[in-house]
Amino acid sequence: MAGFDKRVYSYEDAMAGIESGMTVIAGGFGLCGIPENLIDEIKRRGVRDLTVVSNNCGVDGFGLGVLLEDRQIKKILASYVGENALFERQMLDGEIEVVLTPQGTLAEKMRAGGAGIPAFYTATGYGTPVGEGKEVREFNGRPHILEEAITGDFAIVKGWKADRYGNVVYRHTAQNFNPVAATAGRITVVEVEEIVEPGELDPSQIHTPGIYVDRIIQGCFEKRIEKRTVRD
Amino acid sequence: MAGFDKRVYSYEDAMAGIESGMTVIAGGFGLCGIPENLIDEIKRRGVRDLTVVSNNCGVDGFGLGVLLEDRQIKKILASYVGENALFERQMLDGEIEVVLTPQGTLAEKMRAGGAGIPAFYTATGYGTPVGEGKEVREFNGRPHILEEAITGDFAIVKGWKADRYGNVVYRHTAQNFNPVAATAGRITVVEVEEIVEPGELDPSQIHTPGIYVDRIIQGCFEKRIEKRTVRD
Amino acid sequence: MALTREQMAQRVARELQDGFYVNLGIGIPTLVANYVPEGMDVMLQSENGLLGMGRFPTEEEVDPDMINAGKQTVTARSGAAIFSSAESFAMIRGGHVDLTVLGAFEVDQQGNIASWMVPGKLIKGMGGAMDLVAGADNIIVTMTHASKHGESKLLSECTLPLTGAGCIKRVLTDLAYLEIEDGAFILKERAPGVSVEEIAEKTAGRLIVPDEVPEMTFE
Amino acid sequence: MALTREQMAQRVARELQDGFYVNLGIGIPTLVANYVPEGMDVMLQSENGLLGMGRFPTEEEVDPDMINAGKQTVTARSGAAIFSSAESFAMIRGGHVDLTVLGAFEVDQQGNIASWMVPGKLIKGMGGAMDLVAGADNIIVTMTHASKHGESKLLSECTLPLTGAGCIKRVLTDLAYLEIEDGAFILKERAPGVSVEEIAEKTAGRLIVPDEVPEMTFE
Repeated sequence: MAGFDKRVYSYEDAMAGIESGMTVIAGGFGLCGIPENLIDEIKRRGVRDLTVVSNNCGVDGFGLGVLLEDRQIKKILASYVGENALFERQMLDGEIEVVLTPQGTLAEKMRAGGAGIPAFYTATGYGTPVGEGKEVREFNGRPHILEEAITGDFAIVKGWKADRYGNVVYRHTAQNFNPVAATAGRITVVEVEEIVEPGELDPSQIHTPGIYVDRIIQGCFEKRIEKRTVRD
Repeated sequence: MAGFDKRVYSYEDAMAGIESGMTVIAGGFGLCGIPENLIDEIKRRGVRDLTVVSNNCGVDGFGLGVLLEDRQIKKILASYVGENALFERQMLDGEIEVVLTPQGTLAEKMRAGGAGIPAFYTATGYGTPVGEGKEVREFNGRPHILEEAITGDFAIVKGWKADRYGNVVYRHTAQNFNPVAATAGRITVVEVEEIVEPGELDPSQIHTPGIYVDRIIQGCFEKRIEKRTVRD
Repeated sequence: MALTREQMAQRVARELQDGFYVNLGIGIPTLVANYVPEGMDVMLQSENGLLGMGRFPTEEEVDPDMINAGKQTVTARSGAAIFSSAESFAMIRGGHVDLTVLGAFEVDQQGNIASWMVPGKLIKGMGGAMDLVAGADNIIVTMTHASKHGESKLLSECTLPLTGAGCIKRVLTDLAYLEIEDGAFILKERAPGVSVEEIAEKTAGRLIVPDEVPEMTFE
Repeated sequence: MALTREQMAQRVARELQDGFYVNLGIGIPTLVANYVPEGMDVMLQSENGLLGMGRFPTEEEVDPDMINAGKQTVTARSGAAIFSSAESFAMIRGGHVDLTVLGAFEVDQQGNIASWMVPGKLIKGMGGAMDLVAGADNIIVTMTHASKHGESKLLSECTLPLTGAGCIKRVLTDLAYLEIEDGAFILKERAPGVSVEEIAEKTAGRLIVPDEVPEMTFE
């Protein structure tokens, strides 16, 4: 069964093949469900001129924010950035190109990329700067804009549990962009908290079927909280 | 919590509001995971001129096949029909209009209908009779055709377990078209084998979130097998 | 007197109906959850993938894997569902959310809304706002009627880049509740003690004032 | 001699690689599963929503909720995943399946395939075939080289309505294994005891015959 054993045992192996200039799709929302260690490995490797596709860009010193320190990101597609002083400076200085993309459109572009749908129409963004230069067409009496799919050279994903076949489940809202990101990578790498034996995951309850996954690695996670909010 | 208690206690209530001329989207693949009793209720009501959207059309005397007996279906969108003598006769006699639709395109049209995507491009069907009359556009050097979303006045769905909020899980491959059908009905009715208490279903493991569901009914199912195949 | 933030939330809460799925934006919209009428149940959708958002957690319950769209730690209520961002926005874009409440910088008489970008200022992004306004039939915008400098936010035409075009039908400000119809704001209710004249003066867009403009009441 | 159905399946199975996700159509393609080489593992995808299709069930295991795309009762192997039709075709359309094997009525030298419709005959539908041929990079068509009446099925141009355009690169018939390149069939292998002349005679499309055309061997 070597053919379906997707486990790797070092982060170096997990990100083998990543090169400067590549497009990396990352799961996560804010700091929740982000592939912390895969990001750190990208930093360690020092690859540059990356195009990053991710809902957010981490914070100073954590998450995708660490890739800003050595200016590894050339361009980012995101819906919300700038929780992050370094990011703001690089954006204002024109060192990083930012393509702001509505959150739902971003998710759908990843889903479309994975699903072999090259483009779709959506009402989201019509009449706004997002719609500028895009084809407009009316459906059901309402204008829509054409949005194209996204795929990446790599997708980096944070799961909860996986089996060696690459079947993955996510925990709570750490799911977010991870399942769609996982479908859209030419090489999809998933880091998880626990690798379980095949058969332990209920086949009907798998969020990401193994067919989308190329490499699985078990890691340890800090899981930093961005806005700790409690009730009395 | 009356507002989210979607249970109904008779099939008459479950299909209340269905009228002749409406579009009905049905889950199921072959005879697997079909909303048997909801179909029977449509038969009982005698509504006519229905447009049915379903991967298949049942068999003689079971599943959607029963709606053929009194000529209740005017038009059907399906990927594979005619396991069914009555269907063949009505098709050949021109009594029923059949729009053959590739299986994946059919699923994606339902998903798009539920997801507010009015249309999408796909390579499926390009250069075939399915592509005739449809817009062709090249993406990534390959021609694609434009396909439009489907929504229905009703979606009829067969689940395994649900809570009263309408959160549904499916069992094994009885899932098939059901989750996408569930998203695409103006009124979505789900019949299940068991209604459980809220909280019994793991929130991260719900196939159809309750927001898509209007009515839930617990029923008994024959679950007829179309091709019983066993090994020795 | 102008409504307080709490009163604004209270007024919006009157638009809730039992069984509504509701998406509440950051700020005043979030407060609406505190004023759900007794005996009524609504389900909160958070666009990062949570239907059935519960209260904030206790210290013991805090879980970094359970946050809302504002990135705050939250809990899930019984009967909640959690799903991917693609599924979450399928719900939103597909019009399955019954009511969306969000803030704005400007709204105009065509129902356009500007809420995400002030040119020259740092742009952080639209997040899910463009999807929400494009997907919902039923949106209530909450904002102050005028800026701190007294400039109206209810305009004949938005001056800032739009979040969505022609999608807003209802606006609650600190001075009034208005509906947008046929290219005009229709003054439906006024804040207690606020005169129609004051509202008219602070509304730059076309304003239609019916014969009766009831005053809001709060307990 | 022409290959038997079993030999055709055996020959196709040589195209399998360890770790391949494979979709097998009805008929001869289904038989391929019986010839997976020792020590190699492949995962069968069934387009009704099952990745990791197992053996047929015993009488006791038969479950009406567990079928394959041919509507046969099946089992799921350990490590299987089950999902919706939309997800299943996302996999297929998105090119995630490594190998697709399916039957056909005709294939032509442009890589067009006709497999679902004979005008004048009853049309039952294309099922998932159009999605499969449009989605896979790697398709092997299995069919007899000629019809019962001796008419070639490898044509310069398909006569029947297409299932997909320009998507077939490999064909295994009962007489030969061929690849399609630049508008021609390239004869790669011939069935044991079948001459190049016979294949040429039964191939209506443009055929390129290399100097060496090895004979297939079977144990």
